[in-house]
This record gives sequence, structure tokens and C-alpha cells, in this order.
Amino acid sequence: MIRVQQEDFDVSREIASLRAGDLSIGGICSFIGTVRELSGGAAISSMTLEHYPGMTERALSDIEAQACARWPLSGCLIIHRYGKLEPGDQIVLVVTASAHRQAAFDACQFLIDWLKTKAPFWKLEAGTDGADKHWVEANGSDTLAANRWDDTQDKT
Amino acid sequence: MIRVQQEDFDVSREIASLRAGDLSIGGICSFIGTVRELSGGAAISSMTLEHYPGMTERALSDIEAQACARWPLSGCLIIHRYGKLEPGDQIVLVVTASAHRQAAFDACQFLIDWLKTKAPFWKLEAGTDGADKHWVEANGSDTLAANRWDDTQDKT
Amino acid sequence: MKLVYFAWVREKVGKSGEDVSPPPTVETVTQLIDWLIAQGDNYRVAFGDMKIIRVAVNQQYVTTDTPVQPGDEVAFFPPVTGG
Amino acid sequence: MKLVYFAWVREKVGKSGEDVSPPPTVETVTQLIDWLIAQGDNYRVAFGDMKIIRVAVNQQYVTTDTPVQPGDEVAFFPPVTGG
Repeated sequence: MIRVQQEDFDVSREIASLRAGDLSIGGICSFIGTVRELSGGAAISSMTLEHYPGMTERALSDIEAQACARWPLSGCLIIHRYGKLEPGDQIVLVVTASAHRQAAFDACQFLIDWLKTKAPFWKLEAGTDGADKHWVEANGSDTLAANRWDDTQDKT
Repeated sequence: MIRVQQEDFDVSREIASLRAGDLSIGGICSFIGTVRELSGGAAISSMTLEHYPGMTERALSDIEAQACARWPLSGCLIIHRYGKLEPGDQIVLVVTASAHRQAAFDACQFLIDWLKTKAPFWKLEAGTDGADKHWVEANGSDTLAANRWDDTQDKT
Repeated sequence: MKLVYFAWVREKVGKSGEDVSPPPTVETVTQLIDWLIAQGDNYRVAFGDMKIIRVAVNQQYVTTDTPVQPGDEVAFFPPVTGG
Repeated sequence: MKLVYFAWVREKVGKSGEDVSPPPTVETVTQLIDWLIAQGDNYRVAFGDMKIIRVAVNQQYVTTDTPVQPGDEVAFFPPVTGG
């Protein structure tokens, strides 16, 4: 399940809805990405997330299907927010549920690594004086993290 | 922070309390272990978790300190329940928060692998007829999962 | 053909999207970019360094030798920074 | 010396713990187990397969050649199954 939204989310509620009484689940892994107050050493007052409506939903659905094909998941959820966010705000949620914890962990990491390098979102940060705005540059270490999933067909 | 308790927990509330306004956090990884209705192919009606009061708290505090020494964590929480649980119930929660997501993921997996093989808890399962009770046997794959952390001083 | 721009590509081009009708000789993404650059300095600035431009045709990532045709939605944007 | 038992070790011994005063010749965990086995069949059954018994002295995991002394808390239990 994927959602692209401006609204905040509640991880407990999302996990409860994802589990939905499925008693075969033994482990649920989740990752929440949050806005840090420092970016490259400079304080930020806010961040605005732009995305590509249409392609975002399509790309997120595709990667979710890939994760479900690669690991034995009972449930999978990706929520990515867009719009204006402030330090401390939640940006993204990935939840994976499985009978086996290693599958849940691996799929969750795979999805967040992918989101960082392929999901069509762009962050515009505003400095604390409000005037200085700049686009966040892509991070080489994120590309390396994503690439590790290309080498292995199965990490379970 | 560690807690050993009979009561259930709410992951959103625990994450909010762990973050406590720390704006250096960029990622929060959590793992929830739940009671499955099938154990080794047989349906269970309940599971009773026994533990070693005193040693449990000491061992959990020690491993939390190890995780904090090994990875740059802004926060770490382990909650392990004991007593009688039913299929679908939450057993254990591990939450790790860090500026960097890989540290959060690695520390979370390290802690759950450790809990599975070293925390002094024992599961007594009751079958669906209520009469057949048996102690869960330790799982060789859990030991392998835990051992991988001995080979590497640093997986970040 | 529908073009869409995101992030600083959008800012440099000066619009979020447009409908264009390039001549039939424009058959690939590279040829489309060359044709755009000839249309004005805003495009020249936006597409100045193709190493940091990503392209999607009909909402799928593509390389610059990919064919384009009337009716396609072609998107240009910087490396993504979500998650 | 305080002994504590958990899970099926507790069930086989028939109690969750006890205070014992073994003779001074009992200096290690192994010697303590041998002494217990001589005290009754319940201990013989509980400690029948030492490969599946874990030992903690004063709430720390130890090997069976570890010394024990009066005042220690010695725990015997099966491989753990938490998490």
C-alpha cells in the first residue's frame, strides 16, 4: 500500500491497519525519516518537498511490488509526505510485516534506500533567516546504499 | 532505556517519548515482535513468557550500552513483555534513533538478534485444546543471526 | 508533446511545464534537449550540465538516447532527494 | 548459596529456587551440578543433558568451569527463547 500526502501520519495506527488481524505475522519493521534541524552544518527553518504527481505514485507502487516479489511479506506500507515541513516533522514511513524478522528488516531497508535515490521528490530548504533557500543535493552515500541491492537477488 | 513489563505498549507513544524534541534525529527504526498463531505448524491458543527478574534488566541494560557504544545513536529503547500473551499480541519492541538511517537499522537488528539468543526469557506455548503445553526450543537460525555481529566491529 | 520540469530545472526554465511541437527531426531525448536549448537562454542554463539532469518519458526513467514522439510526457529534473 | 531454576529446569527440579550449603569441596559450577545430582533423581533428570543447560552466576552467563562460592546466586535454565 502506498500513500503520497501532505498530512502527518501515526505509526501505531498505520501498523494496526496493516496487520489487520493477520496472525501469521511475527515481526514488523518500520522506519520513519524526520526533518533534521541541521543540513550540511547550517540550521534550517523549514523544508518544502516537491514531487512529480503521477510518476510518484506509479514508482512507489512498482517498488512495493518488487519488494513483495523479493521477500515473503505479509504487508507493506509506504507513506511519503510532500509540502512544507519543519525540523522534527515526519517525512516518510516504511512498514514491512513478515512471518520472519530478517525479511521484514531487509525489505524495509531496500525500500528506504530506493526512496532516497529513485522516488521523484526534491527538498528545498529554507535557512533560519527565511531568505536563503536552496535545493538539497543528492547524496553519494545514498546511491551506494541503493546499489548494494542490485548485487543480490535475495538477502533473506 | 529498557523496560520489562506485563502491559502492552504503543509504538507511537514510545517513539515520541524517545525523540523528546531531539532535532538532530534523521531516522527512527523500530521492530515489533508479535505472537504468531502457528508455532512449528501447530496452532497455539496462548504463550506464557517467563523471565529471570534482575538478570533480565541487567542484561538488557548491558546490551543497550553496547549498542550505544557501537553506533551513533540519539536514542534507544527496548521493551520486553512477560506473562500470558495471545496470538497477535505484541511481545517486544526495539526502537533506535540516529542522525543516520544505517546506524538506526544496524543497531535495531543487532539488539533484536541479541534478545533472541541471550535475553533470559522462555516461552511456554499452549495448544488450542488448552491441555498441551510445551516449552519453545531455541532456534539455530537465531544463533547464526546473532553470531554475525561478532565478526564485525562496525557495520555502519 | 508535454514537457514538465521539477525543482531547480523548473526554476531555471521559468515554468513548470509546457506543450511543445518540435520538428519531426527530433526523435530522441538528446535531440529534444538540443532543440530546447536553441529556443532560449533559460533552456541553455537549465540543461547546461546533463550529468545532473534526470529524464523520464511517460513517467519512467530513461536514458537520453530514448526515442520521443508526439503525445509523450517528457520530464526533466535534478537527482532526487526524497526519503 | 542461592540456586534459581527457570522454564523446564524449574519444572524438572520441582522448585523455582532454594538455598543450599554444599561442602567446601564444591568449588566450580560442574562440581555443584555433580553434588546436586547426588541429592536426588529430580536433579539427575534436570541436568541429564548439559548441552542444553545454561548457567549464570550472579546474573552473568558463565561456563561450567567457573568458580562458585557461598553467597553466590547460581541460575540454571534452558537456551533462551525471548524476543
